Amino acid sequence: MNYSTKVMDHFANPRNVGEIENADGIGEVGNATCGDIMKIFLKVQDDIITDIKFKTFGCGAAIATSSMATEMVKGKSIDDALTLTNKAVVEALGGLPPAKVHCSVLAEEAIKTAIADYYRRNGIEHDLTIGCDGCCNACGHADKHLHNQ
Amino acid sequence: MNYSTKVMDHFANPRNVGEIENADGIGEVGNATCGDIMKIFLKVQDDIITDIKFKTFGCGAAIATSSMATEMVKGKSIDDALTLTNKAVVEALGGLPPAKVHCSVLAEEAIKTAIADYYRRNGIEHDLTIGCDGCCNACGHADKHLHNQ
Amino acid sequence: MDRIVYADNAATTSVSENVINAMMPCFTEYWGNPSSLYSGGRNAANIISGAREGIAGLLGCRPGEIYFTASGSEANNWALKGAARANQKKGRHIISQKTEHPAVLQALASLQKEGYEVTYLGVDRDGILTPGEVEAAIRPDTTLIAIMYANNEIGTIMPIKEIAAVAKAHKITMFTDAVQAIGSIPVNVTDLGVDMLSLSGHKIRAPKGIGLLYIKTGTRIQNLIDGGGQEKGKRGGTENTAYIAGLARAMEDAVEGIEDMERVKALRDRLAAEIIKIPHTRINGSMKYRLPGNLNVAFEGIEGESLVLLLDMAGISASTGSACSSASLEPSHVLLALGIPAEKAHGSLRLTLSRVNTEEDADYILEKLAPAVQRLREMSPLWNGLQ
Amino acid sequence: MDRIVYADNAATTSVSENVINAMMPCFTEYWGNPSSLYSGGRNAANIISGAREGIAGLLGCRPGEIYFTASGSEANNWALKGAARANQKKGRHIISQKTEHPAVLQALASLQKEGYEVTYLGVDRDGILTPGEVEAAIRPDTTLIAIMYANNEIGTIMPIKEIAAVAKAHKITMFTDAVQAIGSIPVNVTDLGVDMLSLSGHKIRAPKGIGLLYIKTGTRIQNLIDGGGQEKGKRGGTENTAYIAGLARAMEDAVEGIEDMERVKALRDRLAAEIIKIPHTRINGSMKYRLPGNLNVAFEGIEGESLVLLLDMAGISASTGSACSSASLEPSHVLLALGIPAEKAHGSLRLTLSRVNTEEDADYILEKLAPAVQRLREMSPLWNGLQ
Ligand SMILES: Cc1ncc(COP(=O)(O)O)c(C=O)c1O
Ligand SMILES: Cc1ncc(COP(=O)(O)O)c(C=O)c1O
Repeated sequence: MNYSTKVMDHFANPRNVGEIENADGIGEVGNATCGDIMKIFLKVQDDIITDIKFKTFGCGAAIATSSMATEMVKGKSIDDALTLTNKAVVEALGGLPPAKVHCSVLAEEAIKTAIADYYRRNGIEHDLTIGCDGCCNACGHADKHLHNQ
Repeated sequence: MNYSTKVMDHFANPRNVGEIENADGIGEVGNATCGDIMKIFLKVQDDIITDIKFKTFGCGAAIATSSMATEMVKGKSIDDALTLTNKAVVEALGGLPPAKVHCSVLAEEAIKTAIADYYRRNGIEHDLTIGCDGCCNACGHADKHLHNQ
Repeated sequence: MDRIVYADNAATTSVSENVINAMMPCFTEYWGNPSSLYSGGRNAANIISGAREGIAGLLGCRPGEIYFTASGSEANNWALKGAARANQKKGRHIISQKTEHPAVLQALASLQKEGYEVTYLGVDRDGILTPGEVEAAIRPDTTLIAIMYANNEIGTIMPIKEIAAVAKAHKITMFTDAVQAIGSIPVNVTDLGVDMLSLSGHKIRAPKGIGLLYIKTGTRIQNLIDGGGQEKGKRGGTENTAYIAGLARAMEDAVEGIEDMERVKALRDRLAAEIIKIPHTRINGSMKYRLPGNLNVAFEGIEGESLVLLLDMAGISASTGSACSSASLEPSHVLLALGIPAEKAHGSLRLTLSRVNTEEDADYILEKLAPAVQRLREMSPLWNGLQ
Repeated sequence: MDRIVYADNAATTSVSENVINAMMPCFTEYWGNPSSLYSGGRNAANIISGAREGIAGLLGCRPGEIYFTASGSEANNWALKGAARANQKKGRHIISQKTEHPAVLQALASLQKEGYEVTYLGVDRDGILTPGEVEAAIRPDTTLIAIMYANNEIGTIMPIKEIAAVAKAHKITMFTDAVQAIGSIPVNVTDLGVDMLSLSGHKIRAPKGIGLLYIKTGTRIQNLIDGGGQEKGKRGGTENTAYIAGLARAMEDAVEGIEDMERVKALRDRLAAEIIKIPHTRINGSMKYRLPGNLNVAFEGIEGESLVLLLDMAGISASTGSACSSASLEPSHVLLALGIPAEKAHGSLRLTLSRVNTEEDADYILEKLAPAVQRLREMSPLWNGLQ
């Protein structure tokens, strides 16, 4: 199994690691039994993600996708962030081994789940299907994710 | 498959190759289909094998056993020659690969058949079961030969 | 990287100079087909028969009972499928256990699809199985017992001699996968009393792609690979003269080097004693019945693959679970069989030392390991909850 | 001995320097387990994937359709047993032919014992089979057709492309053993239209102990060797990095060297023209549909093994029938299938030339062969009758 140089860079020097105190939105997906948990913390101002941090338990790809995904939405509007696909994360990382593509799915779902939490806290209507337990098909998005690959 | 130095010597420089004109006894065993034929020519004087020659169609072991067996009975009495076993030929050759032991059987049988022919020509009673078509069990001696191995 | 430390000897080993020297003439000079009649063929055949005799001497059996294969996996598949199918009229029940190598478990799964029944015995928290448990699983239609000698992930050693005695008493064919045992603990087939035993070269400094199956005379077994009469008609394929010569040399060196395993064990014990001081860390599997070079530890709150990658960046080669299944997403089946929960199994690291490793290697591992664990824990959403 | 002439390239070939150079770094440096996560493992994995891509390019398929095995025999057994068993619900009839290699014939014999039915088609006096004969043998329960591309004893080339078209029209899996074809004639799996194709390294200057099976995507096949996920879970066993690298290099050189086979063919034709002048001598098998390096001649009145031994004493390596069966007492099954009587089959000699052979080699063979034949004929009780 081979990770790209980009993946190894984001694994070795992960961006945005940590927690945000008084975060405006928090999303956690995956589960320890399956070996991956991602937790995303958002700071939002005027619909812009001004800060984002993550904590991840998982393999190299899980850490690298967390790092890359947070980089990709940092400073973006919420609407822009919601257009982030796992495919875009995979591409930005220069590819992922087939067995590891699910990590990119987790990253996408983690950000959406954090945004949903932000919506919920602010009483904003939304139709996001949130949460992903790391097991494919559990969230009902599998088709879409597979399509994106 | 490995032939001993002795086998290779008797193959490379076979003793007693040829035919004897006006032989006193001739024995031929084996068959071309099975890949080995041995033909033995005897000259007998006062019950002593004064000369012996062979012609053999067959593998290296067939030629070497013919050579060794003829050497072993040359100058011997007929009675002595009849005690020659395939085992003794194998031993004299420093062993034979298992798949080639049947060649030593052919050599023993070829000499016996030639002696039987000598007996027949001279009207001497004998109880030799002669002939061997090279196929084990055909001559009924298989048990004895196997026992000798 | 200050240092390169290879601590994954259960996955594979470097090829030794002795082995390379034993193989080279087979490439450059003795490359004839061992079945050929002429001298070039006979020379190759002689190398193989010499190797077979040497190995038989080391394992305590006759040369004719050694069959060369192209891997431990092939030997395992042959032993299991060959013996099961050869005995199918007698019965179709097999006894094995949960922590076997995938080459055994997957071969058994194939046999199950063919209609064989397999009882997979569990192991205790230490990874050990008792002969009594094997005996209790025996049925009138049991024809084969397959229990590994030493485990590849946690290094635990099974009481094979006693299990083989049970098998013998019930006239059941006994097979053991000794791929991890050879070179670390004595392997004598007569002493063990097994009917079949598999080995692989690349765990003892021969190359990957050579193994063997010991088959006791009289054991009923079908061929896995039919062919042109090689290995007494029991395993087709032109013989790999070079690797056979290499395996013989590797086995000689491995058996001779067993005494040095005391030193390796001391090194491993020192590592264990220090690593266990890292909080929320546990050793997986028995420390008593264990190969001298094996250490398997679970660090709570982190995932093994990222730890392996961090260690690799520091020059240390180690593994999470077994190499074969490292690419999979499943937690180790061995650790789960010990009753370790999946989330802890995910955080396991296997360090396997060999005679090549030194005190300085151990120092270096100790220097790099704790900070790596710490770094990953600081990234982990689980760590706060554990402290 | 005035000269050493190796003229048994169908039995095996010398390992080339290019191949040794490709393998050496895998022993000394890239010996990591290709499944390991750390860099040492990844380097080995990269060597293997590079080799797979190179080979796929040469054979005209996708890299994912190449599966490395430890021999041509393993590839043959896998293809036959794997495809037969995977399709057994559809039917249990297989079509093959009488001059296949023992690894095919014996594997088929094993399948027959399991309850499969095999039709062994005959060949004509030249050793050839027509697509029409194959089509005529097809039954509703036929699931597999196995016809070799080129014969190992007489070098005859079968019309595989046409036979594969027949198989395709009937939706039957088509397998061809191309072990002897590669490097002598073009082998392109897409062009041939086969579903499976086997190769072996040691016929093209890689070592003995490496082969491959091409499996077209979508082909139903069971595993022969189950294991830890290597080769996409289809063939267990830690990968033989060195030999895989060697095979890739050997294939590259072999395919590149095919143009030089014209020269080899001219050499062979010169030998044939001269040898045929020896009285009571015949060429076995078609001279038209034949590998460029193969010559197989029957000398009446003598037995092949003794001729091979005499030639060996003169420094010439040749074979009687195929090497694998040389130790057996049976006349060649291939020659018998051509309708050659057993006693003539016994007197057959196979000379197989490669690009390594020179005009001087041919001269030397011609110098030594006739006297050797003459010498054995003078010893033969059959010779008088023939003259
Ligand atoms: C036509 C053919 N098929 C299969 C094989 C078997 O290949 P291997 O020796 O690699 O098992 C050979 C040669 O031995 C062969 O000539
Ligand atoms: C216990 C055990 N059995 C079998 C094998 C398989 O051996 P190989 O890699 O030679 O197929 C291994 C190692 O991979 C092993 O550790």
